[in-house]
Amino acid sequence: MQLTLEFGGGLELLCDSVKVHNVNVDQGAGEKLTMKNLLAWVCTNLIKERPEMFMKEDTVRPGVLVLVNDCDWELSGQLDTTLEEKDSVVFISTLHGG
Amino acid sequence: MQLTLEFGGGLELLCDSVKVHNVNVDQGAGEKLTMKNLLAWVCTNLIKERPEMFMKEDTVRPGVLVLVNDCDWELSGQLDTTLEEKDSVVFISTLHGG
Amino acid sequence: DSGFGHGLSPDMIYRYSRHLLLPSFGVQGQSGLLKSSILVVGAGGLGSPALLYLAACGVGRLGIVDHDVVELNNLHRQIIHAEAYIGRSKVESAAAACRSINSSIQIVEHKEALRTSNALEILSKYDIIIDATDNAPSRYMISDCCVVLGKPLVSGAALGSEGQLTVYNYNGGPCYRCLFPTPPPTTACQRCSDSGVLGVVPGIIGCLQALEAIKIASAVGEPLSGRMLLFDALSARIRIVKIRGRSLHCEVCGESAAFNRQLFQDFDYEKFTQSPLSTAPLKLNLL
Amino acid sequence: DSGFGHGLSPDMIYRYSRHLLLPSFGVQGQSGLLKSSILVVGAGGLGSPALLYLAACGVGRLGIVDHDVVELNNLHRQIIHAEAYIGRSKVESAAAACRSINSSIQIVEHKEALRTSNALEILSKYDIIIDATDNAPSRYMISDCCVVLGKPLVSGAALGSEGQLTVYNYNGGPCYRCLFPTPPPTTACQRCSDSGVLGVVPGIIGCLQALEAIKIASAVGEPLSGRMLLFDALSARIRIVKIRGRSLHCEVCGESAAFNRQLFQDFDYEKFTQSPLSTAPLKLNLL
Ligand SMILES: [Zn+2]
Ligand SMILES: [Zn+2]
Repeated sequence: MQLTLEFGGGLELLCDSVKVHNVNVDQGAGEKLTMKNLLAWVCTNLIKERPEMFMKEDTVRPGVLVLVNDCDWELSGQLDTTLEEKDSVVFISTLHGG
Repeated sequence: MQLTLEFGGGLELLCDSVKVHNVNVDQGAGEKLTMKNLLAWVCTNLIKERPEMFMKEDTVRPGVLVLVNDCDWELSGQLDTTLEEKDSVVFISTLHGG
Repeated sequence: DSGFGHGLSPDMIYRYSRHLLLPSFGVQGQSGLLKSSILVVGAGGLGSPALLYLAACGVGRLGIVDHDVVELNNLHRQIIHAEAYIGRSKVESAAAACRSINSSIQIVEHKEALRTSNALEILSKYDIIIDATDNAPSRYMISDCCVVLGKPLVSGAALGSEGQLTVYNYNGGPCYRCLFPTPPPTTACQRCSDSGVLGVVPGIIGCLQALEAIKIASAVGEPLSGRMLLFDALSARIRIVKIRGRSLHCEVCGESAAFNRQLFQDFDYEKFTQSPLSTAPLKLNLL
Repeated sequence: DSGFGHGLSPDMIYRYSRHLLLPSFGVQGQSGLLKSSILVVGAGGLGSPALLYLAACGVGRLGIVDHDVVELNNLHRQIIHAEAYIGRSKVESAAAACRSINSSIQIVEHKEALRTSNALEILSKYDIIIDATDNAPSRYMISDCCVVLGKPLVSGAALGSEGQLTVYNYNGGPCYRCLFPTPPPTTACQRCSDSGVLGVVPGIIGCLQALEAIKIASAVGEPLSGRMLLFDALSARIRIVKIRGRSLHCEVCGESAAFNRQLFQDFDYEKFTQSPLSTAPLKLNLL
């Protein structure tokens, strides 16, 4: 499944400072890809350092907003959100500076 | 065919000051809807005053940018651009103020 | 002639004529601004342009809170402060700049750090609050205080080459804690003084904060509530995304929340976020 | 120590430390800025924030062109001008403000209207041009001059509650005439003085112009060439759209274009657009 993943607010530093990743994520035949599956895939394939800055227990750490097709994942079921071909997923750390 | 049409840069004044129009444009069965057809439809159905501020001869007047799915229509064939279900079309007048 | 019964003097009509000419804003929008009061917390990178535009556009009463002094390394982005003010209070400096561009509005100087002990009193005097601070505990404190007082909060942030903007606690929308119930780890809370910031990025976000406050004060347009603007300066990309609404379970604004003035005053925001509300000026070890 | 061989003095290292700390900008980006020269045409609504941020961030030489004087009805949006400068030259006023926030850069005052007779000479002295003017003939003239001289042009515009931004003539990208070969009818060319403008809108666009110029000068990030930013303040919506590339048939920058310095100097932009390059201050008939 083709997805566009994007990291911002400093999270890109965990993936070689690359913000936009066009990826192909395999799922089992007939199986749905959920955000829970995607997080595991991201941890294995994209996060190169300090995974604790991305995950805490089985979800993203506090202070990270997750957007599926420009929409807060709280509105689509968080970890249970089902992804479709060409979806865009953004992981962004909230900023405090000024 | 469901389309989202948007007018900006002052062109909304020609359509009762409404910027975003969610419209349903009928085309003949099996026929394609082109930008040429859409312009005619817009002139008949949305432009309420001063049509010369929108059209000149068979196309938009100089100074109007046309964007089909956030992309300049020069890149998709101008009047010959074919529209598809749920496309977004923006008509925007260039601004000179500062 | 006092301007269509809207209390605009001839001088005001002339000064604000480009707002009055604008059909979507007009005399009504300008009157709303002139009657409103807005507090900007932080006279730094975000506060500089926000304050200048709010003063210029005719907000009736404009408050500035900050405890800091102007330093040379602020000036690359904090455009409200002139070199002549280095070493002096940021509030005095910002207030002088605002008065120099609009002597007809009221500017209120709060030369102190915002704390739980003074926040309720200071914020209660204003209609709209702008969070232009630079640290996590201040952001929780200001949002909680806005919930307790029922004030809309225009929140901006900038770091590196990115910026973020939204409106909290407006018209049934979410508060800061609805989005971020648990504070991030302190290692994720960098400040501009630690990590650097492209100076014009807080400039853009601060201008957008002024715009959102103007829209709320004048009751014109749709404020950025329930939505968040994400700005990436280097790639020139801007997203406006839909965020969650008010959370029923929010500990501060939720349905069964017991949060009130007393709990606010007793809350330890530094302990909660494990970071200080303000830091001593950083000694730069770059060299 | 003169800063890693990049010619940064200790004062500069301190002043620009938040830029130097930023990995994506750093000493190299700052050196680029310090060595660059940028001309801002128009010290009005767009020019005000653009000039302040360009001065603050350390552009080596900053030029300002304008022939106008400061008026009270400018001040709701032209935040670079203080009340004390009403009746005086906008260029003098803007230059004084820029110097007060950064005395270490060079500010050049061009107190004259930009015309075909002086444009080549003035623009040729700068690396990057910012169009912060308010009328159609100036926009054609500045773009054509940039093509003749091979200079990138950061173009912004604002009217009512909307703004637009793009970079022309950069790295093989389109010029203004590639997009707009035929001038619009004069009835479609409203100015802020006629139609009004929400003051903070040119503020936001002017900041974004400074950002684009900074990116080009420092060779950091992707400038907004071949793309255009469309901003709608009241609905808080921003689009960044893809626009056409350089047109082979463009009369000024196209493959077989014969446009040159002489043709530029002889071109009548007022006749071409049927509107004047500058207007006498409008006598307001609002009342
Ligand atoms: Zn809440
Ligand atoms: Zn061209």
